Amino acid sequence: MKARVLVTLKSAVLDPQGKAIEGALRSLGVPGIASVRQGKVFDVELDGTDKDKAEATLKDACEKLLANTVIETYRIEFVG
Amino acid sequence: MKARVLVTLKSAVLDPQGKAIEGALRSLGVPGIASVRQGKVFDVELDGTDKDKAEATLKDACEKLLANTVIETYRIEFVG
Amino acid sequence: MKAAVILFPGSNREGDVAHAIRQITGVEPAVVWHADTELPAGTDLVVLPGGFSYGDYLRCGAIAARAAIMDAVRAHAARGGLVLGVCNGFQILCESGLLPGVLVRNARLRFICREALLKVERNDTPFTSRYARGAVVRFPVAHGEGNYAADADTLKRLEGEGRVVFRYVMPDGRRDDTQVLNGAANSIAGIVSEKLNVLGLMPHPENQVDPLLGSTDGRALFESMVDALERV
Amino acid sequence: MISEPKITPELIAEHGLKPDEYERILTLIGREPSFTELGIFSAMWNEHCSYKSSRLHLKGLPTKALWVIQGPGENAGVIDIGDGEAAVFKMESHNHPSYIEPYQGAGTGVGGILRDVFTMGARPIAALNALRFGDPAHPRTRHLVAGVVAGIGGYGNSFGVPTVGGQVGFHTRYDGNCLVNAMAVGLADADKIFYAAATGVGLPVVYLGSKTGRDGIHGATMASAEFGEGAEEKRPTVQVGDPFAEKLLLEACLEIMGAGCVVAIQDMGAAGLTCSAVEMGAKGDLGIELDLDAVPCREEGMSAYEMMLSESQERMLMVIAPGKEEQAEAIFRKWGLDFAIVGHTTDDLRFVVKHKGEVKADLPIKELGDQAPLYDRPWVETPKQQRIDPASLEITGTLPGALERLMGSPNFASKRWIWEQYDHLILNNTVQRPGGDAAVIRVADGPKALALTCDVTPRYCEADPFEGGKQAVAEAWRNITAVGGKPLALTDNLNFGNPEKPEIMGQLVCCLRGIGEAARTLDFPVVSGNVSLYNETHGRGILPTPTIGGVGLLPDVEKMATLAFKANGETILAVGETSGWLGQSAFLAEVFDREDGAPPPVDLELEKRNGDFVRALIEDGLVTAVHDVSDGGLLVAVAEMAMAAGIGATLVSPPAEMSPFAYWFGEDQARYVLTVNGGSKGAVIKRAEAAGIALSKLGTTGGDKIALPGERAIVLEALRERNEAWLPIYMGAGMM
Ligand SMILES: Nc1ncnc2c1ncn2[C@@H]1O[C@H](COP(=O)(O)OP(=O)(O)O)[C@@H](O)[C@H]1O
Ligand SMILES: [Mg+2]
Repeated sequence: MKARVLVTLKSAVLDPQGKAIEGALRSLGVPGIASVRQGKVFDVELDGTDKDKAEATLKDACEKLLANTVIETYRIEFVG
Repeated sequence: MKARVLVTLKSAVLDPQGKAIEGALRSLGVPGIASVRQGKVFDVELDGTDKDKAEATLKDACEKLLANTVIETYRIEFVG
Repeated sequence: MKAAVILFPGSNREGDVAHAIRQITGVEPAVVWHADTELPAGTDLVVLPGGFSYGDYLRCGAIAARAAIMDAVRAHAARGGLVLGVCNGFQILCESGLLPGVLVRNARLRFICREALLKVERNDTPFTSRYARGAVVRFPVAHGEGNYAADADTLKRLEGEGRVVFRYVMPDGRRDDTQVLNGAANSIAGIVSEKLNVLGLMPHPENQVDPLLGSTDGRALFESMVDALERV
Repeated sequence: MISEPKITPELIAEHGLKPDEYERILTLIGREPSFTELGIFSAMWNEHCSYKSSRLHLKGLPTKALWVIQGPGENAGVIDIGDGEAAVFKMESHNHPSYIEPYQGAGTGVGGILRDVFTMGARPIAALNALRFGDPAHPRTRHLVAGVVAGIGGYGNSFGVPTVGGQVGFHTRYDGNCLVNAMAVGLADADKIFYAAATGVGLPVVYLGSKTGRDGIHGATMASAEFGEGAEEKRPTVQVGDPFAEKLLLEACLEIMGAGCVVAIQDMGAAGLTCSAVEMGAKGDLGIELDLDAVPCREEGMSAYEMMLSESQERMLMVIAPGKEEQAEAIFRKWGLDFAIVGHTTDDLRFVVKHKGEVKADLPIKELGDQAPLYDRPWVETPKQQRIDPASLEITGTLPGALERLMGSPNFASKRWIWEQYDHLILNNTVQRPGGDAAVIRVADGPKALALTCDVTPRYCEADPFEGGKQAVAEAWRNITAVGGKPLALTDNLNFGNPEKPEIMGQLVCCLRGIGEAARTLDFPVVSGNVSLYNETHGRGILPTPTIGGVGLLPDVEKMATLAFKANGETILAVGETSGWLGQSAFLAEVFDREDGAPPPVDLELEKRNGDFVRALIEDGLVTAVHDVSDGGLLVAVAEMAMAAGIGATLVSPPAEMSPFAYWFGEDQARYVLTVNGGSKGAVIKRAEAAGIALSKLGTTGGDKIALPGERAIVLEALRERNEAWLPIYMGAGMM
């Protein structure tokens, strides 16, 4: 089974990367971009086909490792 | 308008971070994870409401900066 | 030798390379701001120094590679002018298309600062003529993303054309692709452009020009460039 | 507009203010404070900013010498190093944030201390860090080590300062409170130092750097609060660092300072805008009026309260010279940084904060600092422990076995895995890299150089705070001496538990007395420092850990000494008396799991005599290698010298009456190990005799083993592998 985990900075947290990218896009003349925030995506392959179980596993993975809940939030999505 | 850009490594490219995460999850006792690949996600706020225009802008942004097409591919998604 | 060191926001080894150039040539290099569009008239050598241009955000060297001055650097390279990119400079050269491939995170995912042993694969380049062919030299590395990667065709082409100039080797001088400190493909530490006038390398020759700081193995690289320019 | 909360006893308590402290506020301003004012008081009067528990005792420290340009009280201390140049340095803790979010916590700790140094007008030339983690077996330790080290490296490497030294220790008493003490050293022209004190009325107060967000609001309060079960919930108070912005801020600040635009400057650290503005005004005997509408904000709808307490990083406050606003702004814009005039200086000694046309705070500026509570907290002295008589110890095992055990233990294992993640070579001046007694950084093109070190032995401080405080200073002084430096001044970082407990307060008071006495006797004044209290979890304090950061000067770097043996056949000598002091020794702790007995006493006069003797030998080129003797004793010192060189040693028998274990592992102070070649041996012995310095022969260098009489030989390569192996294996990284 395939899943996707998105880990992004909490909205109140400074995102230096996003800020730098915004600036770069502006100076490259890409118009109409109001803001950019950068996060991480994990494409995960899981054993088995039980979606609930997979979700529980991924939640565990996020809490333990993938996300730093001090500053980040995460979202789990199932692809296809 | 909000959009999401996903930049991931081409499948032929080695992903040491993904590998390290796989290993770490195993040693943390998170079961049932067959593989992990890490990528980047950009949450972008765009001016205006024209989706086609926004898509063109983002494509431009990806080609010019956000993705290194030597090793990465990108995908543009519209959220909501 | 008239050298120009390009200063990007976040560059931080520009002083080190300027120091090396001054020590060896006696001439202070010009410092050129990233937002400028022209190199000083008569520039022989352009240096893209080490550092964390734009914080290394997004990808190392990605934002700097698109800076205004880079068109002038490209033109200089196209004219056959010398371009040296060290560490972040190498990353910028790859991102700007002046050199093939890309530098990704070290295989062990950690920043690494230590002395590396390098084999000089050829000494018929403007950067290595003062070394003996096959010599093993010691330059420090200081990077988190020095793991050279390229697709199989590119690697084959680079090897076929003999464009790998510096390669990481073991203490006995042997190459061992499984033991490379950063995981680089084919143990690649530095490569040149087709016309041999653009060199990108991860290790820092500029930090090794002063006996007080360990060794002087880096001097010959700068001296080679001086020779090359005198020959012109 | 959102209405502000009412001032209730609960709200006051949430702000960390005690009822009597609140009474003090009422008396001072003669009315109930506004919400914003309460926030301002809580920031100014917490332990972190006001030093209310320690201030009284800090007064006893010696802070003056001919070469001291600026002692404690500014962003960093400043000393004269000759030729019109000054060294600017300070150490600061980021313990609590690093425990909660190791990567960002440690990184912003480095960012904060670098800012302290360049705020004074100095370009940072080196960084150090002293780290203490819990028991390696504790489930959180590995995660903390990985995150803290990556965070320190991540910030310093990107900023572009070499991280050249430090200290790392493990002990179960740090299980719930790791320590991250970061030190930065900068270089400036002695006559171009910048200070916080504002001068001139009606001058613009300018905000520079990154934008303000809701970062770390109440961060300064958190840094003074004891940890309990709820620690995880305090998480959002951690800030994300942006070393890239800091690098730009450095360049922009130095550029506008050079252009003569700056009257006064203060970085925004703990309690950001509040502390920096109050300090500028109070120190300069001026009032400050801020208009928060002009503050560059990253988030929508920030209140006055939030702006005043935000701890967003990479920001500065300045008073700009008349007519220089435009020039200053152009420089900041060039570096892509925010620049905003957010207020002006006044002559009424009031601190006035306006937002959206309303006065949110109007307070007496000097009293905010001067009238902060000052506590003479009750304290008791730590009971003295008995001296351990080595003869009373039942020692089993062999000397080689004990040495191998020690060298492979967490506290003695090589810290290479850590310092290889720090760029320690950038700036082209690192003459002595990590791994020696002190880092040596060449100043400009030489021949001058600075020697830098961080030291403390918490076990000693716990057993006897006074002797432990002395020892920390003496060891820093000795490490500088061992490379040939003249120790000039120190910075301290006092990490302790809850000062409201008399035993803990006693540790603080007595450590400070010890530090003061040593600093006075060794002519090694204190020019800056930082206090971190309430390092407790579940009511248990950390080991008292007063980290000392020392700075010394080498007039000629070519004469620097290093600890590696240089050649075969040289004579190994010990300077100083060896009595075999095993109380609180690493030998007892690591090999016998015993942490008891009185720690070694520090004879400061002897320390000075022996050190001056060694320094003179180095200066006159009479010695080939030098290493100070600290924990682990003579045998560890010899082993470190041998391993660094790959040259072995044949050692002599200890005096007949002494236990070989006590002789080789005892931790008597004021000692050094050195090597001399045939040409200088006689001269060194003669000098020692003339000066009345104890000098004894330990053995001869040579071979690839350490040979002790009657013991199996210790193969150097195997010992080195053991020493290098522990940390990478522990961190799960294999042997690379
Ligand atoms: N956190 C650290 N960062 C950089 N260098 C370190 C760190 N910890 C230890 N070192 C280096 O390792 C060497 C050995 O440290 P230590 O045993 O504490 O020395 P000493 O006993 O002389 O004080 C020193 O050169 C020190 O600077
Ligand atoms: Mg030492």
